[in-house]
Amino acid sequence: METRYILKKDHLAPWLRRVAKSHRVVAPVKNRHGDTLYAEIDGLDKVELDLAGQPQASAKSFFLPQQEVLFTYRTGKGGYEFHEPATPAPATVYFGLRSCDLSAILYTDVVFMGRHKDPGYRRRREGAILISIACHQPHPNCFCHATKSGPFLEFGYDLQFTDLGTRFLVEAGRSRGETLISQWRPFFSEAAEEDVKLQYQLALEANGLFRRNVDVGCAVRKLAEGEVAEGIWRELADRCQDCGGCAYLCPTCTCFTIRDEKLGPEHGERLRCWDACTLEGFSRMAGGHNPVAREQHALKRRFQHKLRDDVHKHGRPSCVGCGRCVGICFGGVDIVGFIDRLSEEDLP
Amino acid sequence: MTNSINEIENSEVLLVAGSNTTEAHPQVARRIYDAVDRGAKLIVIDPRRTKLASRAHIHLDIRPGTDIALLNGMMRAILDDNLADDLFVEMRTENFYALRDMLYRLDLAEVAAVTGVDQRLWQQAARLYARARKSVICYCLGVTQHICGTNNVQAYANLAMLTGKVEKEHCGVDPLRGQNNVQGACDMGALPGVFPGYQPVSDPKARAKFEQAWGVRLPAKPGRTLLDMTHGGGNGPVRGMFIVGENPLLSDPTMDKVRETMENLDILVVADIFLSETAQLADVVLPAASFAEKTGTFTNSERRVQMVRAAIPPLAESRTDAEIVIALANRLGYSMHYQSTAEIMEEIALLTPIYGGIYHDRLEESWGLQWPCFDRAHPGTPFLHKYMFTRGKGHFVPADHQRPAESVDEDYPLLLMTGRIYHHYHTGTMTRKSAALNRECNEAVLEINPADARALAVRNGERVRLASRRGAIELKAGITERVAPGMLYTTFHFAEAPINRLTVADRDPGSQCPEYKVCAAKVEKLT
Amino acid sequence: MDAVLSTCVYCGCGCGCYLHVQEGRVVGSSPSRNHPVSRNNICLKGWHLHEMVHSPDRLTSPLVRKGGRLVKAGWEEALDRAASGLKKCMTKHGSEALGVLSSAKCTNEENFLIQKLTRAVLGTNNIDHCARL
Amino acid sequence: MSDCGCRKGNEQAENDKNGGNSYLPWPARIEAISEENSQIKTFVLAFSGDKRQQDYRYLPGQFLMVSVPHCGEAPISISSTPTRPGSVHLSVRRAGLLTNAMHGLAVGDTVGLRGPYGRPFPLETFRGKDLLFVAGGIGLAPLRSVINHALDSEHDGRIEILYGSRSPEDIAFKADIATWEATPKVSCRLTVDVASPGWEGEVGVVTRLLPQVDLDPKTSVALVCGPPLMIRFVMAELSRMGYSDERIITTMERHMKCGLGACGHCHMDDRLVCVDGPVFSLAELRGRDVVELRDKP
Repeated sequence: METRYILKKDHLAPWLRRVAKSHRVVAPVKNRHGDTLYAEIDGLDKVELDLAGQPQASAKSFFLPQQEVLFTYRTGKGGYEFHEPATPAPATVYFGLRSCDLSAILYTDVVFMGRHKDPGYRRRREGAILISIACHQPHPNCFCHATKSGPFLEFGYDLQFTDLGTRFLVEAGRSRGETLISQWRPFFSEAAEEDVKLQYQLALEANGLFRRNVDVGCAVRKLAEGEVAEGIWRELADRCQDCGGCAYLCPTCTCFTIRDEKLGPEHGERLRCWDACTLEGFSRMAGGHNPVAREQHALKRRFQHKLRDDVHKHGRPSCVGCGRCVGICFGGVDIVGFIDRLSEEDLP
Repeated sequence: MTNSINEIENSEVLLVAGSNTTEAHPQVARRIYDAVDRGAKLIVIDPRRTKLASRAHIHLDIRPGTDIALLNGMMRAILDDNLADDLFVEMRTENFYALRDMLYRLDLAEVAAVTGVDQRLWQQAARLYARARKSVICYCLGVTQHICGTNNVQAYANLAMLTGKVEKEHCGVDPLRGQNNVQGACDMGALPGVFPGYQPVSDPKARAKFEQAWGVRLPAKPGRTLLDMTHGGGNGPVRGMFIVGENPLLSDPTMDKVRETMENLDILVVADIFLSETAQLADVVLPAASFAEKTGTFTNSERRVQMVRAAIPPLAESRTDAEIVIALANRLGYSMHYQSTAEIMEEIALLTPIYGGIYHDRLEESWGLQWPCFDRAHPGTPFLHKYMFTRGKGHFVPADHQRPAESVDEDYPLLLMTGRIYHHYHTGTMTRKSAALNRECNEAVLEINPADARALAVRNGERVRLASRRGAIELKAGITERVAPGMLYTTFHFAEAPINRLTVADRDPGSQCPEYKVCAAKVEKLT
Repeated sequence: MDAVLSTCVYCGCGCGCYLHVQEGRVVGSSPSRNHPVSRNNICLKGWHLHEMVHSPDRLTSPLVRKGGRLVKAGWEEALDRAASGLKKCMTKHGSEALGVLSSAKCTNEENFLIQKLTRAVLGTNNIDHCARL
Repeated sequence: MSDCGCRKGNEQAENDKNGGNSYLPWPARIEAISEENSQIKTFVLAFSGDKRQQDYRYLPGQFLMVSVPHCGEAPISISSTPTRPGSVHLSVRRAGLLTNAMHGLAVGDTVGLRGPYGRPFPLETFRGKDLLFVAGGIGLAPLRSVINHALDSEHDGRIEILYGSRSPEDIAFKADIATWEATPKVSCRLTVDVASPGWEGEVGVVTRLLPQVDLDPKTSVALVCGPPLMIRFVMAELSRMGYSDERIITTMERHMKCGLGACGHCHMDDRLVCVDGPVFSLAELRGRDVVELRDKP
């Protein structure tokens, strides 16, 4: 059994302050408008950490930015040359990641550090230490218990914190996490058996607090067997209003586009930006032909990819149950509604 | 809007008129979809089969410009079925009898003929609207951009008052404002007849207040409207212009006339973030900062005044419009000094009763405040007319159907409407600079019904010539059932296909809104 | 990276949008979750709000017409030229011959100043904007 | 990597393995341009530096991501054969921004290239079999690579080429066709949709040529490339003729941004054309939602 530690809440800020001397620290911060966002902390005293609520967006943009410069280029008489900008990827401690968001990073690792080695992603990911916080109060739209990506994690984290009231139970999953503890060992004491029991109790309770009961397995099975009626795809497509929001907000949607931005007659930038497979221009080819019939299939790719193709490829769906897309769809057709609809079909 | 956007999702009946809501006001459409999913009934009045219309329980696909006739028909149905809110009419309105008499004289067969809508359909819609407890009307430029725009609006107000669907939460008449701060620009008195807060320039008391505050004599005569200024031609009344962030060359009707005016001015000063089509004609172009580079407030469609915050300093040598105006004023011999835009807002609050309690520090601590907000203690007003019409009792103004300024004939047999699409905004000066939006849509498309396309032997995607009595442009044809036979639709976002070369300049005498929704046109195949 | 809450400029809905800033450049835009209008989603225009800000087509310096062409100029020159042009026109034709178009894209504070300039400085009520277009 | 940060020559595979930047294009000079028809040009490209050029390896059916200044990147299939080293040919039809800009380039200009990417044609399975090529328009480009590869490597079966064009003026790769026609064991049949004066050949869609082919479906392989609709009709006809799904091979065109299996644009049901394709047998396409197989594309 791995060693478990206790960090008193009083010691959280002092410990983080020390960590921040050698690392950039990113954590969920509640801003003065009341929104919680993952943000770079500069000065722990200036911000309000929010370890209870779910940040409004995942940590995706820290690893796959909404827009990044891949290269600058020059063209003209001197030839056509691409230069890689010097973008620093400082060693970063991500503190207070929700379980769903950490699970999502494990998935994006597969996309960008598997067969294809994405240089930018790798640079940012290799310098990252992931510290998650176990959720005991799921957000109303959450269903990570159904996608097995929370509320408490069993692997994948460097450290996992569990709030035990006056103290955190800290579990080290990887050596990088262990290092952060051993470097400042005096802050940590070994966990007692009742601490571990309490965590177990909290995990059980958390699992009972989900308000949504989402039958992901049913959707996975139906998609695998091609049992989704064409009429459902058509209805989804008809309601989709092209905002791209579901894909942009989704912690595991990684599709991107690459484009050139001309900055002058002889120079420019090659940018990589988020893209969404729900958009018409995503698959449209030069000349106008589109192999995807959008009027019928605007959302088919996205749902199939998450609930069928990734199950086939990686053994599990790539939806992490964070629920952020629930209620944000302009046309009212989020993935949870889709899954619910498939499972309702089976009801008598 | 008299309501808040979020009230819409709790309405029981939604009547959406002349608004392509899913494309032009996505967040309002989001609430409408929500409401319908919860069981609300949706009535759409629109000549086109928009995305929203295709989800409507009742789609009244009237001929463009026949709203009044339809509304009169609906109100008559309400009287016939005894569905009027008699108590409300009695207590809260005036001039009902004039309306009633007009409605009883109405020839229902003629209404059906004029609107092209089946009588049973509009009667059904009227009953639905009148019977629900919470019915809301949303309308947009499809109602106002007609020569009878003011009467159109009044007709919708008549309907709401007749059934008592005002002065209550989830009930009301909501104009959806097109541009991000068009509400604010009006509130701030960027209009020829009123000071900030709609205080008439002709009112000596209002004038005295502003004269005292600004230390100068102020003109009493209302000024010229936009079209008066831009359509003067070579020898118009206006000889010098200062244009801030507008592109009248593309947005105003009868483009060639506007160009003539601009080219013949003694002086044209334009402040903009891009070298717009209008700026290209200027004598002096001043580079302005974008919204991301300045701090201030916008007022949205639901009258919510909220902060815009500078994320970065002004790019390159650009300056905020406020800095530009201040510099100009000082050069013109009027001393103007503000430490911050918050200080400007303090002056607005001082002089504008409906903004009387709006200060930047309050906005910083909230999601904005909805006017009227009279003082610091006032919480703002989520829905208007709560206990009282702002002007006292609601006044019925009966109106008759009025023929559009232009009608089709043998030479110009098709009826052209113009509007917006989802991916672009206004004349495209900003959205056309966005790669993602351009990828989704980078070309004006002329929507044409399959039957008309067949008759003209036009194929989908083919470039065609579109002409009116004033000019012609070339653009791509898109064959779709969204438009009825005999009708055409396109957008005004694209400088390559400047549709306002074609549109009519006839306008509503009250609102001065040009009739962008009706223009006789013809389509020709390019050889 | 900073996230600055602002208001979207692309329609009258008025969504609360965060502008994400990195090294002086706006590199992203995302919705506010608790804002009463945006409620954690914005339309495609909003999600790409940042793309226009750093467009290479942005005007970077004042331009003044010389010999029929618009050429780069300094602020002092441009403002002088603008002010003297307007003044000359006012002297020659009177205040009534001046017209100002404000903008539905400018802030309230700017609109207020523009109408103040028109009324108090130029001495006319000839001010409007494209509210109806 | 050179000091300017540009990838010079073919360190692609090495770089990918060693942590280099897989998105970095390297410069290639346009050595020659031949105008195949009014819409198609073939660009002969060589990397700066003989060594790099010599070491460059690719296989028929693969494609390159091509950068043209200010236009971003687009996938273009290679139309030359690796058996003729010294240059790479890209045959480009005017379609969008990038290809139109490319048509405006001249000899001596530079483009950026990265790749080769994608799964090539299964050349090893062609041994001892007769090859039937069916192409429409620009679809001949990737097949040209296989045809010339087969000729250069002294393919031991017969070769039948069917090629459909819109009009006689639109027939591309005329020089190649002339060579093929003069080669024993190769037969070449052309057809046009619309004849013009002087055309004495076949008129009609390319499927009309299929009955003229006398190859045994049991001992031959059919390779098909062209517009989606053509692919659908030809594949259906080949099936009717007795070609098994494994022996009908096509190559697909999709919008692509990375070529590396990450960007998602080229998805075809559960497959990514850039890494799982672009070459697919009909057996691999069956049962998938593919526009080339759909009844109403």
